[in-house]
Amino acid sequence: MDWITILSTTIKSAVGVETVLYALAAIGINIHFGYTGLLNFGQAAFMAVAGYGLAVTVTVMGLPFWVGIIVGLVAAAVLALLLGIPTLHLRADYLAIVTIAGAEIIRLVFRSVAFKDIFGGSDGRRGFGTGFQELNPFPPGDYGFNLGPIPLFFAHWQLWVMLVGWVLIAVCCLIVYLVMKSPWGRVLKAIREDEDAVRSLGKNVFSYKMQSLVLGGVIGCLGGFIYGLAYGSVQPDVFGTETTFYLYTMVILGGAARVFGPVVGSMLFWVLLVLLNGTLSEAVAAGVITFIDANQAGALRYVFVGLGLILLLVFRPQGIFGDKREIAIDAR
Amino acid sequence: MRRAVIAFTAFLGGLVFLLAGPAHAGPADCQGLRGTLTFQGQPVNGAKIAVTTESGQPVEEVTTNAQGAWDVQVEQPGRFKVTLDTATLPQNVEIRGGNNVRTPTVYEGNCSSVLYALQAKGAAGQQQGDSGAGQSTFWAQAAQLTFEGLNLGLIIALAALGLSLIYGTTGLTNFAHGELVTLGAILTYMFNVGFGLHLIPAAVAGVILAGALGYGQDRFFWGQLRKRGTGTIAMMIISIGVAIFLRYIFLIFFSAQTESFAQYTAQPGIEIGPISAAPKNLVAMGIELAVLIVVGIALTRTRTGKAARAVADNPALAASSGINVDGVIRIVWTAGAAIAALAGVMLGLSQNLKYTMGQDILLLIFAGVTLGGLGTAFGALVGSLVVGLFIQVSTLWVPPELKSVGALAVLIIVLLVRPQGILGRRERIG
Amino acid sequence: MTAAEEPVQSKQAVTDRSAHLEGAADAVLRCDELIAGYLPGVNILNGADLYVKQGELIGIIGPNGAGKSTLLKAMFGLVTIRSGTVLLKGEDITNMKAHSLVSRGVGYVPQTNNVFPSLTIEENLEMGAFQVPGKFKERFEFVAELFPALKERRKQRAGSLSGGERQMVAMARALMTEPSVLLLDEPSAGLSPKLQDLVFIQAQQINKAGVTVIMVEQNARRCLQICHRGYVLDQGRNAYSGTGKQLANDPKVIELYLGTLAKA
Amino acid sequence: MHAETTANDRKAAATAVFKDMPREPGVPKPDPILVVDNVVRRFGGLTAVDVEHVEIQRGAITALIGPNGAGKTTFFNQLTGFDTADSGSWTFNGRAMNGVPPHKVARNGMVRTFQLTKALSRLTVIENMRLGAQRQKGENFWRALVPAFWTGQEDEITERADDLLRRFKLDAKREDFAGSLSGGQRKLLEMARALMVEPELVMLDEPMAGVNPALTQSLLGHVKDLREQGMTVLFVEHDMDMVRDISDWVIVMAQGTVIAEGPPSTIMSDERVVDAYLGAHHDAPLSDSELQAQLQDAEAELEAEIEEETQK
Amino acid sequence: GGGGDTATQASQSAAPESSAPAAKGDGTLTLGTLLPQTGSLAYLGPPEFAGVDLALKEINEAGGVLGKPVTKYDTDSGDTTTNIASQSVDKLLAQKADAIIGAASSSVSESVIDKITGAGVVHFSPANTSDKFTTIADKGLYFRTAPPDQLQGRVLGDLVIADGNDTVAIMAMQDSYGTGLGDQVQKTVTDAGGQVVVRVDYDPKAADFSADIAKIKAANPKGIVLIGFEETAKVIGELVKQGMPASKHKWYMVDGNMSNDNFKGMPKGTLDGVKGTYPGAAASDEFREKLLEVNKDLADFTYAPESYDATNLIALAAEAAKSDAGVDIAAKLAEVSKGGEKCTNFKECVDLLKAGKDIDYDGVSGPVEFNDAGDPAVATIGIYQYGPDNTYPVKALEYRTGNIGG
Ligand SMILES: Nc1ncnc2c1ncn2[C@@H]1O[C@H](COP(=O)(O)OP(=O)(O)OP(=O)(O)O)[C@@H](O)[C@H]1O
Ligand SMILES: Nc1ncnc2c1ncn2[C@@H]1O[C@H](COP(=O)(O)OP(=O)(O)OP(=O)(O)O)[C@@H](O)[C@H]1O
Ligand SMILES: CC(C)C[C@H](N)C(=O)O
Ligand SMILES: [Mg+2]
Ligand SMILES: [Mg+2]
Repeated sequence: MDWITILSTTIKSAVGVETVLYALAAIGINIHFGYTGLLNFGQAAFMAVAGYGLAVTVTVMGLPFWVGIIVGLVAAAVLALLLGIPTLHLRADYLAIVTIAGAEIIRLVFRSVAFKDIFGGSDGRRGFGTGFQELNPFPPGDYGFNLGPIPLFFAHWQLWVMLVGWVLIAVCCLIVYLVMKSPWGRVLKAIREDEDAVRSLGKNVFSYKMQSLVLGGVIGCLGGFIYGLAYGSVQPDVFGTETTFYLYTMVILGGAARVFGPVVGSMLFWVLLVLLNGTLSEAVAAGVITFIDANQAGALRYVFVGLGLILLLVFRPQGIFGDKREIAIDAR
Repeated sequence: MRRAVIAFTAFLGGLVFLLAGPAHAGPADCQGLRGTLTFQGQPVNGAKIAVTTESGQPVEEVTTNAQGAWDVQVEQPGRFKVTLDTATLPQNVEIRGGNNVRTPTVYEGNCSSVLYALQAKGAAGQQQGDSGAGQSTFWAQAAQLTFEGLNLGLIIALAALGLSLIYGTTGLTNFAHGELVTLGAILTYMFNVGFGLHLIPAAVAGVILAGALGYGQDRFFWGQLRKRGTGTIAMMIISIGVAIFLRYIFLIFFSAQTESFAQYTAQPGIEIGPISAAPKNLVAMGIELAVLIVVGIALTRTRTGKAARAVADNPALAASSGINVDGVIRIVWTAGAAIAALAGVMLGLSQNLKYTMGQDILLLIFAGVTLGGLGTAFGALVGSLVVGLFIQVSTLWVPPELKSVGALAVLIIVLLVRPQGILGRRERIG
Repeated sequence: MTAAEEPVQSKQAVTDRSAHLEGAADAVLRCDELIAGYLPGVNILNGADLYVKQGELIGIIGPNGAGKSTLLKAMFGLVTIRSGTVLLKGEDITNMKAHSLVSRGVGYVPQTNNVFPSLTIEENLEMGAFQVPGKFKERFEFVAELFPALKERRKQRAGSLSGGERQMVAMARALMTEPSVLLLDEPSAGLSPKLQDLVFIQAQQINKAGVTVIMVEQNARRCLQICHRGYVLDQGRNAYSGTGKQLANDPKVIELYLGTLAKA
Repeated sequence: MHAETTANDRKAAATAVFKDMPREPGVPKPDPILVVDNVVRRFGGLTAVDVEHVEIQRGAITALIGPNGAGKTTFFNQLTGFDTADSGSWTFNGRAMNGVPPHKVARNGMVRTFQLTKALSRLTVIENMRLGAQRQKGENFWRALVPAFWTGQEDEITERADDLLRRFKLDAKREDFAGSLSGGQRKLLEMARALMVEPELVMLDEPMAGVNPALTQSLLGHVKDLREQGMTVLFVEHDMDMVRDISDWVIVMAQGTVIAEGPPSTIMSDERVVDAYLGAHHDAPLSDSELQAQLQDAEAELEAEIEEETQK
Repeated sequence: GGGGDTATQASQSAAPESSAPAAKGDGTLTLGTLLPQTGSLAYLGPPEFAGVDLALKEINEAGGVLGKPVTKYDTDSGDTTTNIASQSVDKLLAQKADAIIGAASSSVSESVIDKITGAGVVHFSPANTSDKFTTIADKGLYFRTAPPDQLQGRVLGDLVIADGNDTVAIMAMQDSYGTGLGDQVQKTVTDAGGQVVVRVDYDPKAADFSADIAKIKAANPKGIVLIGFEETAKVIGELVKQGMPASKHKWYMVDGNMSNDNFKGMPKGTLDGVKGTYPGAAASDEFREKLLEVNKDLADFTYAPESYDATNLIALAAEAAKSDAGVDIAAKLAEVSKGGEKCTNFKECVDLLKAGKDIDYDGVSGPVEFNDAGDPAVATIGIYQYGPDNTYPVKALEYRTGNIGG
């Protein structure tokens, strides 16, 4: 078993681009779900419109990279408005379903044959990252260090994406921190508990929910950018409901309604996933595990993801940072 | 007289063609254009065909032989223009579509075929009357799609009923419900293909086993969670974990391939008026409807049914009324899982099996339940039928790959107007 | 509660448990030193004692948040008891499930959330008679006579009822079975004065018919007027106990728990 | 606090206004803060509210009483925009309010509480209170980002909130989640939170149901104080002692309509009101002897029944 | 909901913009396979793996490449609905593969080509037929032994016309392969006088195809061209159900769905008379037997010759370049495929090379002569026909050889 590689990929995954992009999207979910109680199951759509906004602007319309970013941001904000207007009047469980539906509509349109010329069908779009990499201050090469025998290196372009990503995470966390301890955040949290009560106190519930949806959506869309830039491509199926489910896993893992919850959740999620993947597939390859083959090993780690999520919620429902008291209050 | 001659030569020609058949096999030493003119199954002899190059340079002019065949060899590959002289066709015959010019390409070392479809002159109606025909095919297609919609809608309704039962009683939005559907299909597949049971007993066994597993799930898992006082949102997220867990377990054991049951695959359809349906679909729809109605009535009329709704409203109060809350929930889980499994079997019967089959329709199930109004059994039926119909019938206007978009959009629109769903009731305020 | 309002040492104050132990000897239902709570580490009941004898009507009063409802819930198996015992006719029913208590003849009307909102009034009452479905018709007639409003509206969903109407449904639901011990948590709250009268009279009548009743009330004065014995609960402990009259006239009790408004 | 004289002034003023007012439904008031016309709300075949005309006097404490299901809560729902009336119009401070969404109603100075309480469970009691305050600078997203904008105001709000909590005996629960309060405590929080809004008109839906009588008494003092501060109070209550004690004027609803109006002293003896609502114990709390009589009646009935049973 | 592995992006992903690093051979030729073990092409995995394995066996028996045995890592390519392929490539790159053989599906190849070529590794597909690859930016590192679909489309279109289908339906899966091939068939049919009355580009992930088939039914075509992968079984079920069996309408199938395994469960005669095409010259029985020695369970042989040839070509190019670096191999690939002394297996060819001769490898799948785009210039398409038992014989009805260019 190649422990060096396993450890190296595992450690790298703690700060890698997946962690970054999922953390950003999860911060958005945390604003929606953790603080406002909006069961937004369409977060993947925010990532998708951002990624596609960038991709289509650059590849189809031939405009520069930064225009693509603006288009993506605007698209996310518009999506929030479009999704919000019909859904924000709904009860939490209805909202969940409608947001999934909305997100799926978007994914289906992106992957449809009818709009293949724009969105590229199920293959998606690629080749729009040049503008971003041109801004890369790191000269080509690998950067990193050896931790004992374990090499921890990132290519220059990866490092650039990660740098930008972590700065974005820091900024987003700061915003969430500031805003959630303010009266604005208090209104959101109150809405989570009982909308009518908040209305009776003279707050415009719809407007606050919308603000929350836009804020979380725009932050989530940053995750979509990072995806597009890190992979140099966008495919519709990456932005399916399963992605949103993983985001929820991360938020809960870290602890809902905690500033750093989603970030830590995302780090943990990927570390565990990569570690499991490395260990399992190595074990199969090395013949340590014989009852499954290499493909099944890939599936097995998702079995563990599911199991992990279950056990976590059963034994530490408040997540890593959460407050046990809060969970014990029966929300009904 | 002439007819008879033609018929005879055609027969002979056919014979020759058949015998000569093998000559075609293998890389034919052929570089040019060829074709055969037939009218109502009979070869058309003596029709004139002119071949020119793309720019109009004449290449060759030929007439069809007794077999209706013609053949032009060319020296240089490229694009050609082929013109059929309509005047040389028999009097009552014309080219379908009217255009007598073809522009095929000849590739090096290969012959390209050229086709002229011929029809009786009077039959122009077929062409002209296109709009009329279009109308009737439109309605035929609409009818077929309506049937497909009902077929799908009933399957969704069945799955939705299971979901709605469990949601209605425990307040759990079960994202693992799709996997319960898959489970039923896979268990049945196991009995059917693995153990070689005929599909019908296999389905019975599968559904029963799935029901038992549903019971177990509640007894050893969800019930324990309830006991710990786990909240509904937490449970919902847990169900996501369960869904992922089960789905990948299926992947490991069932593999990612699409499979079908040993019986009733590719069952030929029978024509019923404008629609054609496989008998298996009709039987399945009958079973689905029966189950839906029976369970729906049981829920509103029987004591256990009412108790289930009471538990849904307020478990503590239900217990205070002397209802064995855990018992009721366990019954609901058993029934819900069994019904979901049955839906899985039906789905597998009509669409084949895959480890994601349940997950793939989960959203539609949710849409059905939501559209009808969360927690009402008949709402789930109505909502699902609407979803099913919309999905299929909308393809009259939208590309099929976007068919779910229509249904989901309807969901959103209905909820805009009726936030509580079609059959749902508004909550009282204050 | 500030320190000044700590349970006062007076002749009724239950500092030692001798009175309780003595009285509880032949009780139908007795609780001994109950400790219970919702959140881990926070006890709401801090050793509450209570007993009821056969055919008694007991009132429990006390400030908001004293733990009165918690006490009832604990007896009825809806809140986990952390220590202490509950005995019903000598049988230990500590932490027994609610539905099995119902089959042992205990009835309970919760303070809040006491109807099934999505069921109709009739179905609510049917649920009340869940364990004796055969008796539904007969009991329904009886209850409908008490609250005629319910009979008219039998097909209306309880969720759309007014606060008071719900309270009627809740009360009626408990009367559907003929329990031998009835726990009532603020049955008169939210009812019109006319119906409040009805509730108190009913409670007494039921009691006269041999049912043991434990009643939590904020309508404290009326409660003490009709009950045989009363408990004052404060901070999860018994602060006072005595006959209804005794308590109603105890100046300390009046000052701290009853107020003088009604007399004014 | 206010000087004794002012206090008496307001009370006196209110009494004076109502002294010679006709005791009929819909009677006009000299200075109405709220005027309601023809409000109708039907649920299916049931007409829950059908109020022709009602005026609420500014600066007074008005009680709204009526049997269960009379439509009081529904009426509140219509006025505060939580439910849409089938027809009707009403003005608050001369401004038409029909069709105005609830949060705007509240901002205009008309705040209600809920009969079935709505505690914000996973917010602490103090946060519940703070939420009530109006025109908070920090409730704007951009300003929220810069604490300097709002911390000063927050301190003021907290001070006010603490003050109210002390009065409502909730100060010990300040840092607890509202979801962990008992039924009565929730009622108290509900009312205290509404007062944080500092409304012109506060509409309390059975504020004292389930509240300990001793505490009720002290809270009534507070409500009277509110009147002295110029606030108008409209409240629904079934506790006649309370109605008698603090209300200046009583409106009686039954089956959706206003059947009577008048000062508390006289309204309690109004025949219709006694019939529809009060029943036997109309003008005074039940005395022991009355109770005894009732009991005997009941007993007799019971015995008769038992006899019947045995004879069968 | 999303594909199985949407969140599975494992760590290293290639920057499409980075230029190919300089060659650094390590002396051992390392091959990676990226072929379908799972997904909608999984049934074509075994013949492809067998082709590679067979070639590898012969190569190593003949002494390996550059004096060392060739090493090989097998990975799964999944299908486009998962991104298993991208992980597999990461893994192969980490294992220092010099050339990657795969993927089968054009769409999958497209999704990883940047990653592979960006790492300076040869990307060699035995089965990609989408014409996109002719023009794709590949830094000169992409090759294939399968002919672009211009040829198959032409042959299939001509077949449809020759069978007298004046009205034709095309039901094509929506990806670069399906739409490309569909377009080519459509063009051929239309030019030759047929009418494509309905064209349905479907989502291969769709749960059911009833609406798509209803569209086809409404147009009532004589011939129905089915272009897709494994989901064709579902499509056929639906065709039969909606009353358009092969006995009434002529069905045509293609390399992506011609299978002896996938339709076995269907009632006898369901596919009777159905014709289909796939690339590859008539392979000798001997070759087939050798394949069966490698894997005795083979039911289909599609793309086994192409895989075999691909492996041999890579090995020969490495020998010719005297380097196992991807870039060096790529530089020699065209050279060993044409213009020189003809040879037909590794041993023969490598001996010629060692003797300093210029070679022209002629493979089992055809003469394999690479043009500038890295495509074979000439190829053969076989036309097969199903019998009543829903399988087709190994011998084609007819083989047509043609130049890709025309
Ligand atoms: N959403 C609704 N659907 C149907 N009926 C309703 C609805 N809301 C209220 N009602 C009915 O309207 C009537 C008035 O109810 P409302 O809550 O206003 O009474 P109330 O005067 O507040 O009574 P209480 O003193 O018991 O609180 C009741 O009979 C109630 O059943
Ligand atoms: N679900 C709960 N979770 C946590 N704490 C609770 C819960 N319910 C009640 N409490 C706490 O327990 C204490 C006692 O509550 P309980 O409901 O028993 O009071 P009560 O005496 O019935 O008061 P009231 O007269 O207001 O109904 C309260 O201080 C409350 O904070
Ligand atoms: C294996 C083959 C069916 C693959 C197909 N020719 C493609 O390019 O996608
Ligand atoms: Mg209580
Ligand atoms: Mg009310």
